[in-house]
This record gives sequence, structure tokens and C-alpha cells, in this order.
Amino acid sequence: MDDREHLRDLLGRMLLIRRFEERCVELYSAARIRGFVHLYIGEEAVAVGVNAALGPDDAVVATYREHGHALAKGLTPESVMAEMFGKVTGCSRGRGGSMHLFDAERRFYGGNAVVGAGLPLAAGLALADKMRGEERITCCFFGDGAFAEGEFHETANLAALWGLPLLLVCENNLYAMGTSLSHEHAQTDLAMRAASYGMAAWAVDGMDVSAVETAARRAVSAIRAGDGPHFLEARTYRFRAHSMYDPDRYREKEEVEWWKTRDPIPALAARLQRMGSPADADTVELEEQVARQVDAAVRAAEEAPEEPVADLLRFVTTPPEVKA
Amino acid sequence: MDDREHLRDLLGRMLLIRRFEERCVELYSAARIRGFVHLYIGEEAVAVGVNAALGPDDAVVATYREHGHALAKGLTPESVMAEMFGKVTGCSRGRGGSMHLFDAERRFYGGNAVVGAGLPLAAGLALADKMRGEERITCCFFGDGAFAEGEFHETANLAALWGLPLLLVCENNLYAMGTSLSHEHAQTDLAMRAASYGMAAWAVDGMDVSAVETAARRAVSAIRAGDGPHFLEARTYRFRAHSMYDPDRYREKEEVEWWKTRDPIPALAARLQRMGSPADADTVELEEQVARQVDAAVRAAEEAPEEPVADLLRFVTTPPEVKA
Amino acid sequence: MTGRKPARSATKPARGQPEDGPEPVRTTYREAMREAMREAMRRDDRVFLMGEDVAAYGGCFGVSLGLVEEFGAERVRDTPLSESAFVGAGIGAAIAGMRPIVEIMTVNFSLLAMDQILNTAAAIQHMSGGQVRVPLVIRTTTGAGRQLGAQHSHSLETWFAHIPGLRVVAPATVDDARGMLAGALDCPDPVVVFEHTGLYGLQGTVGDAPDAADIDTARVRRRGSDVSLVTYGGCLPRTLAAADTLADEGISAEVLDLRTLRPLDFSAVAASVSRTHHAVVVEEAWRSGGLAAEVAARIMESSFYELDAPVARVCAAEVPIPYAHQLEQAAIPQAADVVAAARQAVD
Amino acid sequence: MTGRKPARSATKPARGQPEDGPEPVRTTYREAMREAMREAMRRDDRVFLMGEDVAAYGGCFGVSLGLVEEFGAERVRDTPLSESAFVGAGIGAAIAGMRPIVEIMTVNFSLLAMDQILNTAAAIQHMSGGQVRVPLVIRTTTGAGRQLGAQHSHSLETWFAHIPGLRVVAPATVDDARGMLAGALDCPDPVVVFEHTGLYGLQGTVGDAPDAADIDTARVRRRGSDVSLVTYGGCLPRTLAAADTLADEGISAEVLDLRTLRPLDFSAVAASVSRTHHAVVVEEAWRSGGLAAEVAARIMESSFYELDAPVARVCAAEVPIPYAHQLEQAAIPQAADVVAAARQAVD
Ligand SMILES: Cc1ncc(C[n+]2csc(CCOP(=O)(O)OP(=O)(O)O)c2C)c(N)n1
Ligand SMILES: Cc1ncc(C[n+]2csc(CCOP(=O)(O)OP(=O)(O)O)c2C)c(N)n1
Ligand SMILES: [Mg+2]
Ligand SMILES: [Mg+2]
Repeated sequence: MDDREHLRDLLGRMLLIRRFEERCVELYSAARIRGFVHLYIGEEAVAVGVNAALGPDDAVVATYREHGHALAKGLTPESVMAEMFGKVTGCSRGRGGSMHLFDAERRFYGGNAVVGAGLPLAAGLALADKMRGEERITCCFFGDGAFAEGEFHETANLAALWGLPLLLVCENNLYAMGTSLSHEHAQTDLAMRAASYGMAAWAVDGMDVSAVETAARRAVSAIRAGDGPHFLEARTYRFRAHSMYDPDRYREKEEVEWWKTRDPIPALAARLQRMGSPADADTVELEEQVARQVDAAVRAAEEAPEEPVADLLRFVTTPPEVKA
Repeated sequence: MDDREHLRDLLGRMLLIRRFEERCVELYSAARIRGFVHLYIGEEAVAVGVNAALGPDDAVVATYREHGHALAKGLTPESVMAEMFGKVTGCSRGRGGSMHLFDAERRFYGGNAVVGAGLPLAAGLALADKMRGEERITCCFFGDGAFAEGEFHETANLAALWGLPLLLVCENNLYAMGTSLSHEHAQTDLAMRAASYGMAAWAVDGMDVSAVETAARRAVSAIRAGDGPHFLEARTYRFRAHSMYDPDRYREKEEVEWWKTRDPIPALAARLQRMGSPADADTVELEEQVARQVDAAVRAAEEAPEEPVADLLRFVTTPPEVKA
Repeated sequence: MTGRKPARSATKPARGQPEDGPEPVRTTYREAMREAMREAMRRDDRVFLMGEDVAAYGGCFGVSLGLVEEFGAERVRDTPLSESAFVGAGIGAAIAGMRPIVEIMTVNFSLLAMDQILNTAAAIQHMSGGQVRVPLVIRTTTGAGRQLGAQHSHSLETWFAHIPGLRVVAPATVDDARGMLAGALDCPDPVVVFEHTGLYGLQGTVGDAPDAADIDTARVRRRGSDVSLVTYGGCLPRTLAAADTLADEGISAEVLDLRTLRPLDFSAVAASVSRTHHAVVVEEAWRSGGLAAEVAARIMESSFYELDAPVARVCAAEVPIPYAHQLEQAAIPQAADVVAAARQAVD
Repeated sequence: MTGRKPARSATKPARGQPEDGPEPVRTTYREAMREAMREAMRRDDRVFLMGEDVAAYGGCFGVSLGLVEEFGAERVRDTPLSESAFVGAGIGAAIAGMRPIVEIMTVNFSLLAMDQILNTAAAIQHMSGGQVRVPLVIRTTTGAGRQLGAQHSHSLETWFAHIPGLRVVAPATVDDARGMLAGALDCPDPVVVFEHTGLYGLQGTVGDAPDAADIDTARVRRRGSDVSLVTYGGCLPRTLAAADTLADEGISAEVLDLRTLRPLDFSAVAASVSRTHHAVVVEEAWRSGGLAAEVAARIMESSFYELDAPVARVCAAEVPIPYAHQLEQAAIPQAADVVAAARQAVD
């Protein structure tokens, strides 16, 4: 897990997310991408570290801030970028947009824009696996803000009660939009609170991809062994505003700057460097590779066709020829 | 608090609830009372003990199993019985029935038949008092089943976060309808879980009215002193079925019988006895007094008029002549 | 609760039994629904039932009584009081290939799960560009008439019928209680089944081994030529009773049972109205913004020039349903109200 | 976000300013709503605002920007993500004598609080036999058109308008944004205020110190004689644009803004239809079971013999609103759709 190749791979994944989203910002300014867009920049170690511990058959449910989770789960930059453009080649055929990325084949079940609402869904995916004796697990990402929703409480209890194969990853980035953790919660030790539901729970440094991966592997193998749901609090931070609309008035510049010193990408690059040259070469190569991927994704998205308006009513219900 | 007069008073209050409800059972069989009726028999020490710690200005929010809370808060047996009959003299003019007893003057805010739904309401009553610097507090009763609802979680956090003057009394009678505590919750230590929200929480023997009163007084004075919400888990048991419809298939007879040996009413009567004669006389006298009260309530309810059908649409919205 | 009393139902099995077919079985709506679940679970091991008190208690209205004994606590699964979580869990399990039947005790409590129902179950197929389907069945009770007060007596079928992505059905006969659940389980999309609590004791007959009933079409429950009485669910018996009374007065009323509330089988409504030229829509929901408004508006759109009078609506009074018997009965549609509206329409 | 651009709005202040009255002030819908809150909080210390991100963030659409600086964090109160709890807390605080304004970011998330809204806020006055009143104002946004996808683009006004015990308003002009909130705060019952996100940038004028606007009546926004275009909220500008186009074609359209969706000021609708004999109802909600159905049904009931054609509806397509621009625009009513429907109606 700590070998050079693996770490280099993780670095590449984090870089892809970072550069992909930076490009999204430009495209948003150019009005090629619309709607609400929530950037994951700064939090890449969480999605990448956790996904490194998941297998391809494991399911993921994420939030509206899910470009990172989607890419880490293996969705192609092409399909995600096309989705942001609203094109028919998008991973949701342009019907979802940034907040509703889907890929059923890769068991990526969204892309959910109602805070906390992915949790019950994830419990259901896990329940199906448990009832059929499948080995696979389900992982649900959600925020510190979502922890305050009733849906979190109900799902945590249900999952613990039924011993569901569910990994709950709380991305504690200290804010829910403009509301800071201590204005959201009386008791801010979220892992401790999760443990009170009767499940294993611990916190991890969400700015250290290896730490996240290690924690996630420990949880995942316990879940696969039948130990029931686990809760991981990843302590992280978003470097950008909540969404493209957010003027970010509620955070101190110093706080943001301090967290940027903990950026997981240069940290991992430096670690690779310490592990032996030619690490700079690694980074350069990865950057080039990622830039090519993102360029190609943008180009493909630009060129892709739109869903014709005549097809508006498709995918609301299943056509009669398809049976359950 | 332990003096004879006070205990005798508590005994009288518990007896009133017991005999009142026993009469309700008869009246239900005679189809004088309809709808859902949930008996509090066995749990009287909780409502009576907690209300003994509340002042007349404090607000109470209760459940659909609230005859006891209503009577303990000082609603007259007449107004409650008339309500069960659906008469216009009922405490809700016959519009509420057993599950929706109200008395705004006595600050009894229902009678809520959606499990858990009284909690946010109670938080709001407490919020108003806190914002205006009132000394009064709000007490909300709810069940072990309600603890699993999202509304509990959201309210507990909100109350703790805002330091609301709110007493949360969880009546843990080990069942939510036919579902036993261990089928409702992975972690069944409810007080411990409540504490995880960042509020003071403890459990008390709900079959001992003095123990309940003592615990409630401690909580109430802390709340009045500005220490924020407190959580009391009252460990209790309902002697009867969930409702008049319930065949009670899910509990062992032995379990029910064992709990009946812990009946709070004979226990208190025996204690009074030990404190000195003539305790039997007390009981006889209280029984007579309660019987008179219940008889009078039934008689008055029988004789009371019904709300005329022409008034059906009253009390939906406020008539224009009344301004906010 | 489940005893068999002599028949008093006015409804007949809608599909004729062939002479040499299986013996028709007398049963109740409650038992028919239970048998439908039993059969579904025997037939398909992806089917399971979950909800509050469906197992140890036997279902709050006794519908699932005995099922846990046959299928075990995994497949007849008591849930905590967590409507959002267990409805959402049903959605997730359906997506992952199971065929869950989720019971919400009453539609009043469905509000606690409304986010999952509208924002996830109904929307996810579209949001995912057709990749994700939710073959989930939600069963819930509806309706007033048992003095349960405002928080247990809503009729919110109309809200569900407003939601693209859902299918909504309201079996109103014993036969449909038996057949429509199977139809719902065959549907690849989320189906909400409304069971009016007043119908559980209804008696009727079903075939020995009934097939899945279609969940697409409305059905004429009584033929008539003067006025179309359009209704569904718990109002069907009252509407049939009204038709009896009207017949005594020489007014021939056709009674149309919508059966499926989304999508509406509107061609059946239009066909009936084109025969009778008068229509009364009957439902237990509050009048403003109820489903009756939709039916009335569509009749106007399709049959304006065939109508001899405006479409009338008989709905609940706009009041949270009160407890007192006389007030509750005054709040909800009665056969006499239907009679009066029909009389006025054909006048 | 709050800059003042030159006017482009077609709406005019509905109440004429007397010649010697205060200078009319140019402002936006967003600012008008903010000023209305500011005034209410200055005037009455029982008024406070609570909701997600209303304080430090300034409101997710910038409506409450600056208010926390003036009134402090007690009266402009950020809440955790707990829709049920903070809506319920608003209900309780209202009962206890405060005048809370609760903001739910969008109506989509109101589903998480629907139990509190229907089962408590709307029902408690009745259930308590008139003892308990809930003078609560809930502000929420509604509507599509900004490519926010299915979970941020619902128009559920019609659900709320179905609920006895609530009052529902939809200010569609800058003037009403300013005035109707004060009207809502004067109301002793719960009022839900729908703000279409597409209106926030709308420019217009308000009086210097506007009074509370009534929250009872519909208002004619444009006089006409051939067809009544009945609408509300975010569809008003599009409907006025349609009326312009129709005028060019020689069709004189009257535009009626419902303003209050419950209770409907139906006499205003009937009066307009009795002048024009044709009606088109325009709204952004899904067609089946939308409020347009109610309006159409009531027009039929009241004015059947005065109608020269069936009432037409222009509504959203029955699809969870898609993200892609061309699909989203195709899903929601456009001025051209209104024009086409009106043309057909008068044909
Ligand atoms: C139920 C609901 N309420 C409010 C919103 C608006 N909203 C979107 S994201 C967000 C903050 C969520 O914070 P958190 O869970 O910490 O996730 P983060 O955005 O920090 O990743 C809010 C309030 C929403 N989408 N859903
Ligand atoms: C939201 C909701 N779900 C389900 C019900 C049906 N129901 C009524 S009481 C009850 C059990 C509640 O148990 P608990 O909270 O422990 O209270 P208890 O009845 O034991 O006093 C249930 C499931 C309801 N009234 N409300
Ligand atoms: Mg966060
Ligand atoms: Mg209990």
C-alpha cells in the first residue's frame, strides 16, 4: 500500500480531480457549464483514499460535491465533463448535471443534491447485498452538515441495528455552506457521536491520502467480514467557496491559507520525492497525462450532441416493453 | 418533597389517571368513546412525577398516549372526558379526541399523534421563552420508539446548540407498538446516546414517582438556571396493550406480570402506610374522591352538547376580525 | 379482525370466471391483500416486506398477520420508527435488484418520507438518464371515517398523483386488492398503493389463483346512461350506493372506478362522459387542488362540447378531519352528497 | 448580486402613487423582500428570521444579506441542516407569541419538513378547537429555469394550496415582494410565501414606506377583453410577454395575477372570465394535479355557460426538470406556449 507505484497512482488520481475541476471553473466562467457547481478542491485525498480501499463491485453514493468521488470511482473524465456540458454523452445523458452524476455499471449511484438524502439509499443498497449474502459493500459520502439531518440519524441506527455492510464517510470540512461546525452542532466530535449508535467509528486526517486509505481499508475489511457498518470522519477542508455563487464571506483568509499548507497533493508529491528520484519527473509526467485527459474530455464534450428536445419525456418511467 | 401530604397528593394524581382510564376502557366497549385510545396505565409515575417538578407556567407537549400528562398538568377530568366523547365541552371542543388533548391556558400543547413530531414544536416554545428571557421551561414527553425518528435527532441537536430551556422526557416502556427496544435500536442505552448530543442526560426508575420527581426537579432547576436542555429517560412499562385495537401478541405474559409487581400506585400506597397510619384510610378516601371525579366527568360528558355540524368549518383559519 | 361475515358488498369480481374455472373464493379485502403478498413472496424470493410492526405485531391493520411465521424476520422485517430511512432503504434495495414492499402505516406519516419518495424514488431514473430504476412498491393506508382525528385521516393520493416518475394505484375491490399488488410488483417503476382503511373489512370473491391485475386501466363498476360518477378507492362503495338510490329515482348512473391514479386512464373517463354527457367526480380528499379537479379539468378539455352541464365535484370539506363523529361524517363525502350532485347535474 | 441595473421589467406598481406621495424607489425583488424583513424586524421585536445560512452567508440567494449585522445573530439565526426541527421550532415559537419568519432554501427541501407543516402548523388550530394559533411565516423559493436539475427545480405551490389551515402567497412583482411579507406577518395563521428564484433580479418601484399589501386578492396586471390569462409567481413576466405578443396579433389578453393561492380569490377569476369568455391558466407546476386544474375546474363550475371554449392549461411537462438547457426550457412554460394556447382558445 505504501509502495511507490501505488502512491504515484493515488497522486495521479488526485491530480486528475484537481485539474478537472480547475478547468470546470474556467468553463463555468465561459458559461459552458451552468447550474450549481460545487468544487472538491482540497478534499481530493478523501475520495481517492477511500476509493482505493473499495473494489469495483462496491457501490458508492455521494453528494452534489461529487466530481471527485465519480472520478475516483472510475467514471471517465469524458463522461463527467460531457455531463457538465449537458450533452447526451454525459454520464447521465445531460439530464443530471454536476450534482447528479451516475454510472450504474460502475455502481456509482449519484450525485444527490438533497443534503443527507443519499444515506437511506445507501443503506438500501447495502441491505440488498446483505440479504443476498453478497460480499460487496456500499460506501456513502456526506458532509458535516448532513450529520444534523434526521436522515443521518435514522440511517445510522438502521444500519447498526441490521448490521448492514455500509461504510459511512463523513467529510468534515468544518462548514456547511456558510455555517461553521460549531454553529451546526452542539457536540462537534462527530466520530464519537457516530459511535453512540453502536457502530465502530473513528476520525482520520482527511488531508493525508495514505492515512485515509489505511483507515478505509481497516473499515472495509471489517465490514466485509460481517462486522456491520463503520463510520469514518475525514477531517478535511474545501479550498474554494461552497459553490460558484458563494462569495465566501464567512471564512477568515488566514484559515483558508493555513489549510492550503496542508494540501494533500504537494504533500504526496513531496513524499514521493523523499522516496527516491525522479519524483519531479513523476509529477511532470502525471500533470501532462492529466492535462491530456482533461483536454480530451473538454474537446469531446464540446463536440458531443445535445439530447433532442423531442426526447424530453424519456426516462421518466420505464417504457411498457421493459418488465421488472 | 417526601412529606406525607405531598406523597398523598401524588398518589391521588396517579389514582385519578388510573381510574379515569379504566373507565375509558368501559366506555370504549360501550362505544361512547371511539377512535384510537392509548392507555397510560402503569406509567402514571412518569407524568405525575415530572409534572410535580413543573410550575403552572411551564409548557408541556405530549404524545397520543397523553391522558396522564393532561390530567397531571391540571386539565380537569371533565374537559378530558368530554373530549373523549367528542363533545363541545371537551378540552379541544371534540375536534381532537383522545390523541389531541389541548389546553392553551394551562400551557398544555397537545396531544400529538405523529410519533416524534411534538419535539420540534417543544423546541420552538422553549426558543420563544429563551429569546424573551422568560424563566419558564418546556417539557416534552415522547417514547423510546420516537427516539429513532429523525425529528428527535434534529431537535436534540438544535436544543443543545441553542441552549434551550427544554426538558426531554423519554418514556422508555420497552416497546414501540409491537416492536421491542432491541428491534428499534442498535444501542439501547438511550440516556447515553442523548448525552452524545452535548446535553445532560440520565435515566431514572419510571415506576417510582419520587425518584422521577427528584430527577425532574434536578433537571428543571438546572434548566431554569440556564444550563440548557436536559434529557431524562424514564424506565417504565405499559400494563395494557398499545391501543384498544392491539391484541398484544408480542409480549410474554410473564414479562407483563413481572412489571405489574412494580406498579407505582400500590408501591406508593405501601410507602405511605409505612410512614404512619391511617394510610388505608388515605387510599379509601382518595379512591372515593377519584371515583366521584370520574363519575362526574362521565355524567357531564354524557349530558354535554355536541358541536353543531353547521360549525364544521370553524377553527381552520382565524376569522378576519382577529388580528395577529 | 379477519373473520368472514356474510357478504354485503355491492362489488363483483371484475373479470368473469369461466364456468369450468376455479371456484371463486369468498374473502375480505384485508385477506386478499395478505394473500397477494404471500403469493408474491412465494413466487419471487427478491420480494420482501418491511415497515413498522409488519412482523411481530402483524401489521397495524392486521394485513400482514402470519406472514413472518411463514417467511421469517428477514423477509418480513420490522423497522424502527424511521420513515425516511426505511423508505429510502426500500429504494436502494430495489435499485440493487430486490423487490421490496414497503409499508407506511398511514399516508399521514408518509410526509416524513416525502423527500425520499419525490426527490429520489421518482426522480432518479430521469436524473441518471435512464440507468437506475426503482421497482419499489409502497403500500399505505388512507382515508377518514374511523374517528382517528386530523393526523390519521388524510387522503393525499392527489399529491402522489402529481409526481412524474411514480405510478399510483388505489384498489377498491377485494379482487383488485388481490390482483393489483402483483401488477405493482411486475412494474419496473415505483408504485404507491393506497388502501382505504374503510375497505379492509369489505367482503367479496376472488378466483382461486388470480393473476396479476392490470394497473393501467379504469373500470366501469356499474353501467349507466345519464351521468358518470367517477371515483376511486374508499369512495367506491358509497358511490355505488348512490347509484342505487339514483336508480330508484329513475336516474341511470354509470360508476367508473379509476383504479390507477397516475397515469390516469383518461380515455375511459372520456368514453363514459361521451355516453352520459354529465359527470360527477367523487373523492375523499380536500376539494381545492384535489384529484377531482384534475379529472374535471381534463373532462372539460376533452369533452367540452359534449357536456350538458359542468362537471361536479363531491369532495371532503376543507378542514383537518375532526374527531367527533357528526363532524367527521359531515366533513367527508356521503352517498347522499353524491346523489344530490348527480341529481343537480342531470337537472 | 444586488446591483441596481436600469429597469427592464414590464410590471408596474399596482397601487397608484398619489401625486404628492413619497417618491417611488427603484429596487429589485430581492431587495424589496429584504427591506420588508428589515422593516418588520424594526417595527416588531417579536419578528425574527431563521433558516439555513440566513446570517453569516447572507441567505443562499442573498436575500437576507446584511440583516445579521443590523439585528444580531439571535434575531437572524443560522440553523443546522435540520428542516423538520427548525420549521417545527418556528411553529412552537409562533404559538408562544413570537412572529418567526422561517426560510426554507427551496421548496424541494420543504419535503423534509412537510410533516410539521401539514400535521402541525396547518392542523393544530383545528385539533385544539381554536385554542392554538400559529402566526408563522415560511419563506421558500420555487421554480426552474436555472439549470439546477431535478432536486432543485420543483414548483410545489399546488401541494401547499391543498392544505386547509394554511395561507399561501406568491408575490410576483417587486411591489408585492415588499408588501406581501408584511401582510403575511399580520396574519394570525401560518402563511407560506413562494419566491420564484427567477424573480429575484426583477426590477421595479415601490413606495418609500409601503404599507402591508393585502394577501387576499388577485389583481389584474393588464386589462384585456378577449381572453383571461390566469397565472401567478414566476410565470407572470412570461405571461405578460405573451400578452404583448397577442396584442400585436390583435388579441386582447387580460392578465390576472392570483397573488394568493390559498384561499383563491376566485371572484376575481370569475369576473375576468365573464368579461372575456375564454381562459388560459399558466403555471410552472407539472400539469396533472397542478393548481391550474383547480382554477380550470372552478371556472367550469362558476362560468360554464359563459365559456366559449374549454379552459386551457399551460403547465410544465411531466418530467423531473432536466439539467440540459434545451430540455429544461422545453419542460417549462414559455411565452410562446401561452400565446399558442390563447390563440387556440379564442379561435
Ligand atoms: C436538505 C437540504 N437542505 C439544504 C440544502 C442546501 N445546501 C446544499 S449544500 C449545503 C451544505 C451542506 O454541508 P455539508 O453537509 O457539510 O457538505 P459540504 O457542502 O460541506 O461538502 C446546503 C445547506 C440542500 N441541498 N439540501
Ligand atoms: C410517524 C409515525 N409513525 C408511526 C405511527 C404509528 N404509531 C403510533 S404509536 C407507535 C409506537 C410509538 O412508540 P413509542 O415512541 O415507544 O411510544 P409508546 O407508544 O410506547 O408510548 C407507532 C408506530 C405514528 N403515529 N407516527
Ligand atoms: Mg461540510
Ligand atoms: Mg414505547
